[in-house]
Amino acid sequence: MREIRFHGRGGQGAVVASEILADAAMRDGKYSQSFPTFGPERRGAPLMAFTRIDAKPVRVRSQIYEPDYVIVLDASLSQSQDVTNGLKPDGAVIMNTPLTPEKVKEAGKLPKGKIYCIDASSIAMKTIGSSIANTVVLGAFSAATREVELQSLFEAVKNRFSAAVAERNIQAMKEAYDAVKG
Amino acid sequence: MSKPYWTKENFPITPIIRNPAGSLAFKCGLWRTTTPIIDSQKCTKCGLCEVYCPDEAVHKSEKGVFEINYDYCKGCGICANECPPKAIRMVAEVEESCTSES
Amino acid sequence: MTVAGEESVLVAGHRACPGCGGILALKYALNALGRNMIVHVATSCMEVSIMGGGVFPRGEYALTVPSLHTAFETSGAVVSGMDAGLKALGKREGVNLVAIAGDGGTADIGLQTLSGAAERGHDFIYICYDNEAYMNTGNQRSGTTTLFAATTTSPVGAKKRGEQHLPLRLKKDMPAIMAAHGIPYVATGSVAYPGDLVRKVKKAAAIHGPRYIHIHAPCPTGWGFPESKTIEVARLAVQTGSWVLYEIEDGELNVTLKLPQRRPLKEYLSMQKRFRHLNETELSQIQQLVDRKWTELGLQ
Amino acid sequence: MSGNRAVAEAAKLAKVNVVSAYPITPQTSIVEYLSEFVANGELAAEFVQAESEFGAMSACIGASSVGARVFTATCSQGLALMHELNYVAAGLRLPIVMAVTNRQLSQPLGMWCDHSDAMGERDSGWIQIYVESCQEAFDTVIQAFKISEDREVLLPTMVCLDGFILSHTSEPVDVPDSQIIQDFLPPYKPDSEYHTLLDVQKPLAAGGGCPPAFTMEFDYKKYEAQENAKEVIRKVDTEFGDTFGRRYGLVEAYRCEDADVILAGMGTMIGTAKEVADKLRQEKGWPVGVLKLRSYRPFPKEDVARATAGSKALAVVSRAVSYGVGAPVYSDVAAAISNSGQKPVLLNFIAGMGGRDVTQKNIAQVFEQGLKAAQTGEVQSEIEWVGLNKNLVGASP
Repeated sequence: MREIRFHGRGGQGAVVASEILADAAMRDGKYSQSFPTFGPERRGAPLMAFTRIDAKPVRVRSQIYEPDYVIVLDASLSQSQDVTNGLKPDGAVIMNTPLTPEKVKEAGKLPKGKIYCIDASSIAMKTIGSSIANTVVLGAFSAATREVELQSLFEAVKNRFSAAVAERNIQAMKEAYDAVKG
Repeated sequence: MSKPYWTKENFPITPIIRNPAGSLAFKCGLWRTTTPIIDSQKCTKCGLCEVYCPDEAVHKSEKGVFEINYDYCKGCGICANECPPKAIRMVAEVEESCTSES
Repeated sequence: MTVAGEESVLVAGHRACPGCGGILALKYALNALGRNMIVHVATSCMEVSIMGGGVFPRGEYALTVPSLHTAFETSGAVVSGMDAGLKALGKREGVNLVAIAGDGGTADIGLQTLSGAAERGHDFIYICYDNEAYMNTGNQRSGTTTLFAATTTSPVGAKKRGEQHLPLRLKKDMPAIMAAHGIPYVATGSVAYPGDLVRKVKKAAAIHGPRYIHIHAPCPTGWGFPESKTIEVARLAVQTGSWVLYEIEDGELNVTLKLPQRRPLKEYLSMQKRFRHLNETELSQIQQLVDRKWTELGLQ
Repeated sequence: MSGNRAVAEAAKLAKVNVVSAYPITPQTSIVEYLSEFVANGELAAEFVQAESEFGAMSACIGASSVGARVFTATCSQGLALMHELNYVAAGLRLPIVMAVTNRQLSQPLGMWCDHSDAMGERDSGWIQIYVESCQEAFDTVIQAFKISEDREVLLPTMVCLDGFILSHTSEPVDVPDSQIIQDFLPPYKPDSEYHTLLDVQKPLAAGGGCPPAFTMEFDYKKYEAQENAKEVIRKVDTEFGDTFGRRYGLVEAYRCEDADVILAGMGTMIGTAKEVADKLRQEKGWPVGVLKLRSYRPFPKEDVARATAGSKALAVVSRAVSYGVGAPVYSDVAAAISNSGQKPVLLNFIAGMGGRDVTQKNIAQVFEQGLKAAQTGEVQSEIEWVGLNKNLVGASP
């Protein structure tokens, strides 16, 4: 089983991203589950969302304490929060930031795990016309981890949004995917 | 003693009474302690006794006179109080049977 | 002998007390509406009288129409549900939905569900019979108990003078509350004026939406007057100006009984034991409140 | 889709006539979805947003009493506010279906999951079914109408899903074709000769007073209907399984046949417990199993006794407290096996109160204590609060 934790702020689409990832995993022929931090949603406040992906039906209903991957939608969160808390030693972090992994590590906020950086906000602004980078980061996640097929993410996005919005998101995801794949 | 109303056959699963106007079987006139008697000589047939009767116990007969159904009259005396020509008098149950003058 | 006319809704053999004002209110209102009706009766004297525990053992049900009792404070919401249910099933046409409740079930505990039903615009007629206290439980004060009236929970003693609510006012003005909901029809009625009441009920029946009729219904037992005087007391309430007969149709106020002259309030109050402790000051305080109400209504 | 979405989709496909509800976290999105379905014409129903949960249940009773198929949803304070009317709905024998997104009751104020709210209604006469997954939530809402409307039952049903843990979790849900659901669940046909139906053509008085000479008989009839419900739940579940390929039962005994230690519980903790049981069997060879109590009212005494017949220790986990005595699910399980002749050691656990996560570690701890009890034949403490921060409250109570 793979457990993924999203860090974002209210309004940045972390919950939607966790659901799209779960949907895409199903399209890959796997089983999945996604859920938000349980509580009141307030715009701007830090929040988390979670996705579980497995080859067999997901039965566990407890929270995720030791994620395989952490996705950070807003790099500024790592200033105030221990976003890698509980991250498995061989786990990875996918972070939305214009900085390089080296710079991020220098800042000293991410002590463990492999780091993938993607300037998702810029891509989102350019391609989608908004700074909401939730889907963009998923494109990077696909490239970095191979846990989900990019095509399945596209299908999940098409299922979620109107055709025009989906098309722009798919463009952005493709760009992020290529950027990480290098 | 009359036979029980509810039996295993008709007892419902929730308190439902499938008996509209079933109250007609209930002779609430037995509650009465004073009895209205209509003096047909004084009666002007205005019908206010029927209008104001809380117990639906006053009705106009086919002959056009107002009659009291003592099965239902509880003896409140509103009819006597409201009767414009004072054609209704109230008598105590113990003194006079309700059927003696009607 | 005829006991139930073709269109009678309320029939003889009910268990209301002798001289009951509440059952008279029901007799006029329900019989005016005819039998295409579903009724919800809130817990009250009337519920007990027509479908209560004494009625059940021999099925002595005193209506000719379908009726439901659920609880004390539910009337507005239950008729909302009936309205929605009948609409959804395509059975709404031609059926009057009527809610019956006492003053406590309306102005106190049931106000929230009634307000909700009125605000949502459900199609129903609400009949409140007002005997100015909780009579079913033995005469405890309600929101519509008249100022200074003695009840078992607003007794007269060394330190209390009966029902005392501040600032001084006659009683909770339930019809005004309903009118403030902007519903199409609000009316007051009295059991002493059945012609006026029946006309209002029939008018209400021809309108759609929430309709509210508040009927003044004296209680001989609770108010302390002889059973034979129910109509007389009710009439005096109107003739002294203590209870005003009016209707508000689409926001338009129309006083349906204009008095050339009001009789002294004392004539009404002195007939009732609940007011026998009143002194001249208290009497004049009530009189002033009645006068103020008349001014507000644009009468004398 | 989320648990709430699954519930709303099921109500839509059940072609309910009336939905009356009042918003409360975490139930809200159920009524948002349903009002959306009504607004865009997907569901031909009347939606009444009442002025309170009290009004919502009153309106549900009104609608059901004129023959409508009725659905609502609430939880926590809202369910408590309905309390008076829940007894009325059951007493009038109205087949209303309600989703309960289980949430704690104030105080302390909180919006997180435990079963305190529904426990407060367990003796109201409603059927209560606790579900484990979003799929089961969907399937159970469909089943609930068929169970409630069965002539042998005619009682309302609560479909209980853990607040947030299920209501806000998204996972795959198979939504069958509308026509197949309609074949399985035909429109509600109230029988005016048998139960509450207000129809101007057939006047009757319903819900009026009843003196002591008759009241106990009506209570008995309700009790009898709950007993009947066991067989009806089984029958409906079998038919559902034949049609849709999914079956749940009154209880689900997971690896209980050869288990020395059985954990009994309700709701989402069951999924986690199954996972942990598998791990413990594989990694440590512990003979552990899980008993999911799906139908809590009626309580399937016979099924519980049968499923636990070979066990040495039975660890009951309640997500609710019965103050002054222990925990409700424990009491019911203990009563169920009291006359069965079997004598497993009974362990009483309280877990997951007010949103406290029921972790895999917690579950493993329960199994471990169960195993000790099975070996020694003794329990270490009369009641154990799992996951309690003992630093804050001192020693274990």
